[in-house]
Amino acid sequence: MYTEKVMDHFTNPRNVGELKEANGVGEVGNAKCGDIMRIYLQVEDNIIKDVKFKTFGCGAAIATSSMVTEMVKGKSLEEALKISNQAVAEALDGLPPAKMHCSNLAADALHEAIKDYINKKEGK
Amino acid sequence: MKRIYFDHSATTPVDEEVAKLMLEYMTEKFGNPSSIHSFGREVHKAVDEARNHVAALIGANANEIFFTSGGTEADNLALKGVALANRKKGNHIITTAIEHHAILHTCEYLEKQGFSITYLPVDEHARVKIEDVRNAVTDQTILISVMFANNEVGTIQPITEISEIAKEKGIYFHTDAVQAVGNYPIDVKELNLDLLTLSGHKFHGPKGVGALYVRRGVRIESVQQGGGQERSIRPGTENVPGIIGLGKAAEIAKRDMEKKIAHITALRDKLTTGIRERISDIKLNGHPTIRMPGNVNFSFSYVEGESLLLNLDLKGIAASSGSACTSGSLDPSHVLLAMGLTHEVAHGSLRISLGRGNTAEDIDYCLTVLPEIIERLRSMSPLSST
Amino acid sequence: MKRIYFDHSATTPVDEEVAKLMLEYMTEKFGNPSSIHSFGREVHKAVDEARNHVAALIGANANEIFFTSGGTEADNLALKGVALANRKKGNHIITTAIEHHAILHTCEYLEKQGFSITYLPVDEHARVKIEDVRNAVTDQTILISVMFANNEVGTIQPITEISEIAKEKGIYFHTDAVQAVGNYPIDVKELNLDLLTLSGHKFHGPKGVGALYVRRGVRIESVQQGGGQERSIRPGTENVPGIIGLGKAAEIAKRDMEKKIAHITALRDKLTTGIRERISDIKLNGHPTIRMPGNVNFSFSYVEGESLLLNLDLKGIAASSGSACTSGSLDPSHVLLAMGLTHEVAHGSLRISLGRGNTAEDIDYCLTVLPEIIERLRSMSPLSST
Ligand SMILES: Cc1ncc(COP(=O)(O)O)c(C=O)c1O
Ligand SMILES: Cc1ncc(COP(=O)(O)O)c(C=O)c1O
Ligand code: FES
Ligand code: FES
Repeated sequence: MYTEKVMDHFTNPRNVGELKEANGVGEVGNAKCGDIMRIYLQVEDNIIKDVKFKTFGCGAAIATSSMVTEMVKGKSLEEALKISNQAVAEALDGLPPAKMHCSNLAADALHEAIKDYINKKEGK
Repeated sequence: MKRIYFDHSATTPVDEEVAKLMLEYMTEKFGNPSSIHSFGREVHKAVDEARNHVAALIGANANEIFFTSGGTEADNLALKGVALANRKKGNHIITTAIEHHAILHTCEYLEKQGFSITYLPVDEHARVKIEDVRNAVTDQTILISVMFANNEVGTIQPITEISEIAKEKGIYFHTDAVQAVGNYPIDVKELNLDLLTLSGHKFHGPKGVGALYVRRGVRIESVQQGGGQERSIRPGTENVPGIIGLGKAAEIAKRDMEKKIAHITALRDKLTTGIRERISDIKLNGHPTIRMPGNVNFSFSYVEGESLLLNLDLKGIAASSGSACTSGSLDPSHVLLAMGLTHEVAHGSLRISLGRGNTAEDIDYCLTVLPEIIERLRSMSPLSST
Repeated sequence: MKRIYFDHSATTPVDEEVAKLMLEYMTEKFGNPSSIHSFGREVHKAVDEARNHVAALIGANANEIFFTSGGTEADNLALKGVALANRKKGNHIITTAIEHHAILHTCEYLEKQGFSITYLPVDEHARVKIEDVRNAVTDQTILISVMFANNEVGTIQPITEISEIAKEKGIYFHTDAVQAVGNYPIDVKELNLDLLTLSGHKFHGPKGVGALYVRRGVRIESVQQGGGQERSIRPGTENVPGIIGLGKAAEIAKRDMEKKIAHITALRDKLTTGIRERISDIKLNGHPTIRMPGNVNFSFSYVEGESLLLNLDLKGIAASSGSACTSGSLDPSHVLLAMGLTHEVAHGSLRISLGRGNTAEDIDYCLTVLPEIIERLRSMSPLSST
């Protein structure tokens, strides 16, 4: 059902938890359909210095969350914004078709977190 | 790694003795029961004996048993067969919101054919209310179909009381007893049932074979057309090894019923108590006492069912969940929702269904592994405060 | 007493290798393919592999194969499923007078639902005439269903030509190939077929499992309602051991096809010649050359089929007949009557259907026993002058 990479990220999820010093937080999904992903960013000089996530959801939801945190760490915001849900799924060697729309939201959560960071910064 | 099977409501392993007998009816006694030569006659006789065993398990007469390709087909035959044969009497059918899809989707089909269906609600424990049944009856009602025991939460319905209403009003009563037959004592004559569905693979018989009990005198039409098999009610070359296997499984189930229920109930209570002691923020789904011996169903707050199942699977434990993500649909189990659970709680449900092969060690192992997994998943969950 | 099985068109013994594999999927690998845990996943994979084997046997893609409970169900699904899904396009279906009851009785059902059916006649050899097919087509025609090979007389139909007409007119074409698949080379792409029925127990697979091939793009509705199995076209827990067995039988059939046909054809010709040499006043039923390798069908004047079968059975030989008395109906075989045989001649028919396990010795034995029996029965018959 799931690829080896998905199972690897599912069993040993990277960067789980919260970031006390987060200056950008994004959340997508709702419990009605099953997935909630929250991404915490710590951005310094336009670079994502640290990232953590918390996810309520299926194997795919957890694996995509974990994968996206690995993909963005150390990247500039511009680079991070280019990461799509599709790219996350590809980095995991694919997801079952049924999961593509419903659980593959990690990049959306990341983008929400970046938006939150920018809004806060501009608000200041 | 040791593998523990805790998903007996989904399917069960075929009994060794059953499988051995089936093998014999595949390679040696392979005749077609419709043939008049000796190869056919010996098989015909064996099919009759299997019919006797299935009838005996539920207190029916052999000529009231019609073999089908499983529970789904038997449910289809019961509903469509009765609906079409009794259309002149009325077009109303009463069922419940928590039936298996074999019933619910057949009802939807019948709605398109002009039948009107009442889907009774259930209470928080998944029980139908007798008053609701009584109030739903109209002068158009020709059939009531209420499952014996629910496949997800194990709740057993007030079958005797519903049957009384049906008899009083002169309405046929069908029960989908797929989860119960072979795992719980049932006597169709005592319960005064008109039709009952059973399926082999839920009680150590083979997959792909089931039966519909049809009380003598019930008006029913065939749904499938073909040769004259099963007295033309269910045509098609008989699944002989399947039928022989079903018969043997029925014989064994009847013989071991009491012992099996005692064994499984003890394990269930040990597991239920153990989970309650070790894990907080949980909810037992289904009726606290009026439930199937082997069914344990809990919701764990802040946890999603599929990831719970996958984690258990990695530890060698096979269970199931009412989570949407395991069902391939967007919504979680219609049963849990009908019981009034919120989506979140329904998503976090775990069904452990025990079988005769499970042991106290299996339970102990589960009680070690499960709390750790729940804790880890909760620590990852944005819903949990920990 | 030695028993010789000459009734392979009725059913065949399950291959030992097939049966052994099925056993494994009953007792060890017993999971439900819908389950997401390891017990379910290993079975899901095996079902997929079986689907590949069945597809390969007939040149289809795996996603064009839908498993059913047998040939009868697949025939029902093909006809009703296409009829209901294409009702808006038209209400006319063309079939033949010599189809199996799984087709004929389904057509009668559809007639009650408002469809109009043309039953094409056949010639003295049980072949449909191409012009008849062409002339039967109307602008209401949505489906042509013509069997590949007849189960009683073995005649093979002009499938390629009928398929061409269907394509030309934009009509779906289904063939009931229950007798042929696994026993005769068939390629659905070469023949340009839209739907094809096959059944496991006719080629050393298990009873109670079959498949419908549905070309990608064909509009079809499910006939049975339930869960999402077989992409909702055929819901119900999969008959896993049956499907695994069907897959293995398909693999073996493909591998051994040429060898098997050569062996069986040689035996058939020996038997046919032998009977002609030894017994007079006989008639070969079916086409002299365009017929199934294993089918031998003779009518013996002045002799009734059932007594012939019983006499053969007493000598250890299992065969079948188109006699009314063996069918449980008052009329003899509708196939023989459609071919223009008189009732008397039809009553005296004997079908010997050979299989891969038969030997030249079996034929020799039959050629010793059969003439004696015919002679004895004729000496008892008031119809005979001897
Ligand atoms: C309550 C209930 N009804 C019907 C069915 C369908 O039976 P089968 O799996 O034999 O098609 C099942 C099991 O899947 C069930 O649990
Ligand atoms: C030509 C033909 N069609 C359909 C069937 C029915 O298939 P099954 O026996 O698998 O129901 C048979 C065999 O009985 C047959 O010979
Ligand atoms: S949580 Fe439902 S599909 Fe992922
Ligand atoms: S000859 Fe006796 S039943 Fe036909």
